[in-house]
Amino acid sequence: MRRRFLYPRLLAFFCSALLFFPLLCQAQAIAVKAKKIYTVSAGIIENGIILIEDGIIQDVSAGPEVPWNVEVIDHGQKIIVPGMVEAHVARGYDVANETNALTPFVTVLDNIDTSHDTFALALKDGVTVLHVMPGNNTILGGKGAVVKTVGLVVEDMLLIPESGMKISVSGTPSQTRMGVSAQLRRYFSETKEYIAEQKQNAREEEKMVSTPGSFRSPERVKYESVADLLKGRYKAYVYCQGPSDVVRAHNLSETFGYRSVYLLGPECYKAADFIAEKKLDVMLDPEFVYFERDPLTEEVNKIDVAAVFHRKGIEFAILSDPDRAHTRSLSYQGMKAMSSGMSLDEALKAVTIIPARMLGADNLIGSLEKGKLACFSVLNGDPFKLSTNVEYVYIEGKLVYERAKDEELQKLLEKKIIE
Amino acid sequence: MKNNKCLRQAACLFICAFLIPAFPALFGQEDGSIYIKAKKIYTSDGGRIVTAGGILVEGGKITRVDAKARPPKNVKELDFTKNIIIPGMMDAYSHMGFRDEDYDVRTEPPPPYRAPLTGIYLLFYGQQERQPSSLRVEPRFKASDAVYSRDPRFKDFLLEGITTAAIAIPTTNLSGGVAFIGKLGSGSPEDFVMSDTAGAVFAFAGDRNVMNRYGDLHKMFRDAQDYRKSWEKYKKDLKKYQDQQIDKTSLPEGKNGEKGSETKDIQEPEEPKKDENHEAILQALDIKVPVLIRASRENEVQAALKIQDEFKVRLVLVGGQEAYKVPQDLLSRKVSVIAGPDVILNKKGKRINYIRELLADGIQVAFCSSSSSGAPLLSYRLAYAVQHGLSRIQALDTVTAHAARIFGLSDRIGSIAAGRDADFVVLDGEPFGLSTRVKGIYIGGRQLFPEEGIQE
Amino acid sequence: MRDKRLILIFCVMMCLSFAAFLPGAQKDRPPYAIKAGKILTITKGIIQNGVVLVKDGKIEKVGKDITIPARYTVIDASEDWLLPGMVDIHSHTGGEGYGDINDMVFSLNPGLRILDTIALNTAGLERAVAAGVTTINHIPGSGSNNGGTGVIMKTAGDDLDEVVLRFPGVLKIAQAGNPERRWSGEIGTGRMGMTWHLRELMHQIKAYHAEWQAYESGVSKEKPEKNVKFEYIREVFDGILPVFVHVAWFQPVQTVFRMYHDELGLTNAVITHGEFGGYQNGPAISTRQVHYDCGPRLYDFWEDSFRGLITEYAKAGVKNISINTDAVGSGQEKLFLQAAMAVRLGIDDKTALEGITINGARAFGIDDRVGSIEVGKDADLVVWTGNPLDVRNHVLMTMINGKIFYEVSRDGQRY
Amino acid sequence: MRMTNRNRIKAGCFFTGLLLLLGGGICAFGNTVAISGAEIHTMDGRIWETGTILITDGKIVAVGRDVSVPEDAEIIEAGGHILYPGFIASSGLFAPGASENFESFSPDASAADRFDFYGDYIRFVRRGVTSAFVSMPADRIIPGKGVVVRLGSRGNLSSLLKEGAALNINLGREAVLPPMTDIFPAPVSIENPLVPSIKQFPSSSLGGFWLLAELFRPDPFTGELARYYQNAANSLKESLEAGLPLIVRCREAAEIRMAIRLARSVGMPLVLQGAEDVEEWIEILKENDIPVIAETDVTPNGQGHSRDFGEKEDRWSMTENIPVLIRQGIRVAIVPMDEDGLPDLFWITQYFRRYGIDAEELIRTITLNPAKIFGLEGRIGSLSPGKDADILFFKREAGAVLPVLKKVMSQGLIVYEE
Repeated sequence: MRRRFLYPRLLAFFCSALLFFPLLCQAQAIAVKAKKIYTVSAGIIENGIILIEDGIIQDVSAGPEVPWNVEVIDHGQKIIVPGMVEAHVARGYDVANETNALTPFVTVLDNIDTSHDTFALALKDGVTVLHVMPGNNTILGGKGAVVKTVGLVVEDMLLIPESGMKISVSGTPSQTRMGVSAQLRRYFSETKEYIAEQKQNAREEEKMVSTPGSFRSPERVKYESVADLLKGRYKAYVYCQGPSDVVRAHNLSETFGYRSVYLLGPECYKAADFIAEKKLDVMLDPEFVYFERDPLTEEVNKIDVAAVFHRKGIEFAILSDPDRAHTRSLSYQGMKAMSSGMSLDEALKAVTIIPARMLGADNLIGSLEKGKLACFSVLNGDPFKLSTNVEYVYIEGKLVYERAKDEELQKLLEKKIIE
Repeated sequence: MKNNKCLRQAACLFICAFLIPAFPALFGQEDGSIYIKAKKIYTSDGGRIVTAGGILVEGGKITRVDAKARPPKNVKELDFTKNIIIPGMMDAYSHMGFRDEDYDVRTEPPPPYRAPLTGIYLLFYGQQERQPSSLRVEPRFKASDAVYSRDPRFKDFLLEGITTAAIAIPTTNLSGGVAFIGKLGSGSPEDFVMSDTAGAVFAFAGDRNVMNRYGDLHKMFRDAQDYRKSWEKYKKDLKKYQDQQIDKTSLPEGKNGEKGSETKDIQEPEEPKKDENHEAILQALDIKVPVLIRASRENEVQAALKIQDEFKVRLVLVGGQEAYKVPQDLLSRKVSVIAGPDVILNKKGKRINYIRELLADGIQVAFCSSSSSGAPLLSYRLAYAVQHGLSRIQALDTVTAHAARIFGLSDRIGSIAAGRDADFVVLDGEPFGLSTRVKGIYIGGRQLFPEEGIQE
Repeated sequence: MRDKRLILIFCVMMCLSFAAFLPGAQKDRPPYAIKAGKILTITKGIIQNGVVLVKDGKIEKVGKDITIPARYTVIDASEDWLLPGMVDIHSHTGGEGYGDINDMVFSLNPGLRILDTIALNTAGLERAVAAGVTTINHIPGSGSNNGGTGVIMKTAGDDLDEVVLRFPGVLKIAQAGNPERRWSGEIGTGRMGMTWHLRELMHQIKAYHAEWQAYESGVSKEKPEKNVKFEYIREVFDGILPVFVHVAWFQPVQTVFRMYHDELGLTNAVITHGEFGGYQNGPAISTRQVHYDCGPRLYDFWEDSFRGLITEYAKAGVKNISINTDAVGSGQEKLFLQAAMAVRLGIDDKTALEGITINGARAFGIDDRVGSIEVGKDADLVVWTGNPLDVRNHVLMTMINGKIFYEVSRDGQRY
Repeated sequence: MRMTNRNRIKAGCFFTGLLLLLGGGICAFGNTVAISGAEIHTMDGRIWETGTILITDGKIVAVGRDVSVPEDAEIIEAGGHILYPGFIASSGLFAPGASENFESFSPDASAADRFDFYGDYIRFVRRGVTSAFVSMPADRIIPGKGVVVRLGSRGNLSSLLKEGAALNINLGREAVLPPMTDIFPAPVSIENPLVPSIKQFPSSSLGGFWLLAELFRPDPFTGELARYYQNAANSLKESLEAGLPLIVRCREAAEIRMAIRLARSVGMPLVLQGAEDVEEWIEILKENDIPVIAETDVTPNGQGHSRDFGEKEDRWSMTENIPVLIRQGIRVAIVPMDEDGLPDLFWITQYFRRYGIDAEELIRTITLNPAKIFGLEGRIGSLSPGKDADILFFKREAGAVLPVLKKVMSQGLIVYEE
């Protein structure tokens, strides 16, 4: 079981150890040059240059004058696209969920295994930012984190420490939907009481002499993270298996006043109208194809979910397939999206700026423009083509992946030759 | 509960009433001849319908069915000119008189226990799930030995106009023992059992794995055949041996005594063990009784047909929901079907009246409740079939003529014709009408229910 | 309820008082003068043909040409080597064995004290003495996230308060691996829950400690309520009491120093085991004040290569690595074999010898008492026939607190 | 504080209903339809041999022999047809795997949270069942509130007719012996900072009834369980204030007594479900006008072999009670014991004609009676002005025993046609 991850772990470690540290003490300003630059925000720039200082993009344009002391990296005929962003990943750790159904207080920071192959694979694919979240099997799963795909210690990877609360409104193995909803309602209203109490206590403490280090009563501690959710510190990421769950979840968030992003199961295409009407933030299930059996004439209809949403004009983020992450990477999903009718531009948006917006990080990542982090990948062809490879990946202006030096890849290729 | 109790009391009283020998005398049973005039008579005798006709009953048998009522002299007349008469109905596969649980061997494993709680779980549930009732029904078992002939529920069935039933042991086993024909309403157990070997019952349905059930059944039959062979051999040897004994005694003693010593004497063959199971199955193999195999899905039906091909038994399918898919195979083998309790199959959105399908293909179809208490629904369910395209006469045949023919009793019951038992039911409306009620029931010419018998 | 509490508090006071008595030297012990062919002081280099004077259970003098005063019993080991008693900072040998070290009903047991289960003169300890191990850190098992508190003790002594070197010795934590075995519907089956659980505990202890500090320093007037469970482990946050964490795998090891060092600001966390790829954290550990204690598993079959753990950690720049046996009941005597094994896996003799003597002592801040041959330290001295890392050699004499507890000539060879 | 929360929750729930109604959007707005020449059985007593029904915006405007039809109206010629109101299934789960609830006492759980409004219920609709009471499972003492929905089919969304139509209570054996817990209840402490997520007290009718009584007291009990059961008690209070009917599923006389006592003590309208032993209580039912949701096991279409095993001894008792109850003038809503029988609702009711009960009266048990039980007589259950136009078009056919369903109209739209 664990052996599978050993090699990538080692690799991730070496990648980071060899590349990351030396680069720390290197000239901070660089300029990257390429034939084509897809700046999702401002169209395509031919023969453009990206000026980077301390990992922040200073300028992206056709011909800016480069200061004499800035080292220019020329990628010649290659093509630059912004680093892809995956808005929900339930991988990169050992155990996805606690056995207890209500654990909102736990955080995935305690779980992220920086040497997990998830990150190495994502990097190879040109994904620079992942949103790591607890799994779908608990009602209140815990807090997630937005991380870059390179780093030794979690803090090195960290972009947003407490990025959201994982909620699952669909029935878990031991719970039916009504139980789930009822428990959520209870938990939320209890939390509201808790918030009220806190306010009360605060007022009282002002009056009396404050004692350093207030002792936290164990049965109340658990409410704090949900309290943060209700105060709007972060969004809820709600897993909805069926269409009715979407309505239910939306209704719940309306009732208790928190913002949410919806992680849709394939059947949710039925609720497309509702989603369009309410303008919900949604992420599609990695499986774009849904087979439906007619209750009457047991015929099986095949539905292209992505196409349905696209036709309704709904913006959505694309996710990679958790089970087959090796084969169904994010770029592959992009190809699938294009095959179900999206244009290259839209597909690119669906893996860069749209998820960035959902994560509330569109001021940092998601496109190549002034002031954002210099996270991008250099391709040898247009994105979302089977023939295209990721040659280099830059994160915050530092070269963190190089295809030529990818040992694992080399091995695989050698094997191919032998066969 | 209470409801049921009073029901039972009523029933017991009622059955006891028959046992009073004086009771029949009230109806002039001495010469035992009545003449019944009726508005309409469904003699399910080739679908013949007699309107404004009459039936002559002598000594519990029907002697005459005439199109125009001409009652003979000095015979008690019964006037049902407002009513309709049908033959007594037959439930072709029923468990009435049994309590199912006792004979049902549960094969499914106990539900999964949660590790930490096994103890508590057992405390509450564990016991009954843990040991299923251990009784395995064997081919030699006879339903007639186990049936509770005074089950109060018989009254319900009789009320529905059901006068006869093929009764089998309710079980999910492969072998269901030997079914028997019960005649309801006849008080004493002796004449309750009409024939105690109606057919050997087996079940393919109710088990996912048809293959191993087929295999087991096949083996049973094979063993039975071997058993028969061994007995034949034994008989032959015994014959030889006895002859030799006779020779020995007949030979003259003395002069040429060495002659006797030439013929080496045969040992007495030792007799093979009697095995009732094999005996029971041999009954079926010798086509003395039909083989009833419960088969619903198509593959089960096919398996049953294979058995029939190999052992040339008289096969009757019970259930047979999907038999309509292979009508020719049934026809060519003269296999008949006891359908039910399903009436309509939902397949791919269409509603298939498979009884009609089968009848249309010329296959003999009887209808059954296949439960210990579902019999009262018989006519109701047939009404549902009529709603979906079965004709009334066809529907009636399934519970009268066809049923009787399948069990080879057509000379006694199943239709209103000369020579048959005088079992018939008087209705106040068309049969299988939902508001139709039973006005009277006659068994062997004896009136069981006058009208007020129903209201109670 | 109330009186039970009082009793507990009383116990607490008692054991605190042990700590108070301990430095009290053993006045009645006869003074010794040990002539040794070779003295490995570990910290102060090697002395050929030197002499060590022992008085009142302490080391009085160490040197080359020392005039031995009168009425000093002379022990002549001029053919042999003299080493300090060995220190094992991860051991369960102090008690009767398995039965006593785990309570697995709850996942957090800050109240449990291994002190109550110490048993002296057991076969295990006798063998330990016979193999030159004089100081061990006897701790609860890792069946639950927090097994209780350990005790640092000598392997032999006349009575308990002489044996106990420090109580509470360490706060025992177990993260990943063993505690995940507990079936439970409560949190803690995953690593998120486990860590949250422990973090909560630590925060509560911290808060409790802060309250009392405030009270004692007179910042706040009203007296906080005593909590027996927290009372004698609050000094974790004074930096006295080490947090001793059983942990393995890459991610949990990382979690440990992130939580205790980075978040809670503790400089006295000890990572023990740290196997199965934990060494990948080497670079990060080397930049933090976290002690690494290696063993009983000294190697990893990592991917396709076989590598020594100490070598890997050392390569990444981790200093002051100690070696343990993690012995339960018996097996304590094998400490020097562990060291030999470490050498075989690619470290030099000096590092190995430090690993089983002074490094552990430093990690616990008891290097003023044990771990090397220096003036003023406890007289825990062991006479070897030769280099202990050579398995052909054995112990001739073991002295603890200036008293001889094992002598081949007297007791015959025990190990 | 809590008050406002509760209101918010309520608001939320109502919002769902509203929203799903809109989302459904199945009623034909703006147009007028006239069904003429049909034999109309308005279940409130009138029968028109040849009448006309006028429908606007999916609601019935006028019914009668001489109804003036506006010329712009679209006319449906229904000569020879018999019109009934849409049938109402007065109990059913309508969801696979929804057979267990999460706690013994969860009155704040709602069937609306389980029902799939996007599902296709053509199986029921095409047999005349246009609306249904989605009930709560029978394996807990207070499983929660049921809702009444109009079943959608073929792209029409199902829509909520009434949120929180009734509060289900089960007094049967399976309810007081609920499925096993995941976790042992343990008190809150440092070692165990979380309240265990599932509590399974009680495990006997003794404890069950006691706790039931406690919870229904105006001020719920205090004690160490108080905090845990607070939620239960609160939303129970709500139900009391709203005066929801209590649908109590019970079998034996003792349980029925318990049910009646309970309803008396809190003054909530009572509805009995199951209730095999009801005949002892008929008098009380009559004088208190307590309706009964009668579960019968009569099915026109048998359930195959395996189903017939392990029957109860008094299999027939309830089936035989139904005619008795109807004759006694008690409001009865007939529903099959087995949910698979729901599509055959019409046939199941007609079975009881053999007891000499009027067909009209029987159809009332699946139209007007349930509507009254769930307080929806203003919207569904009969063909009278102001009600939703859920209309079934039957036709008599030669040879057929009963009229055949040809068309189904839901809120003025034909949703199924043969």
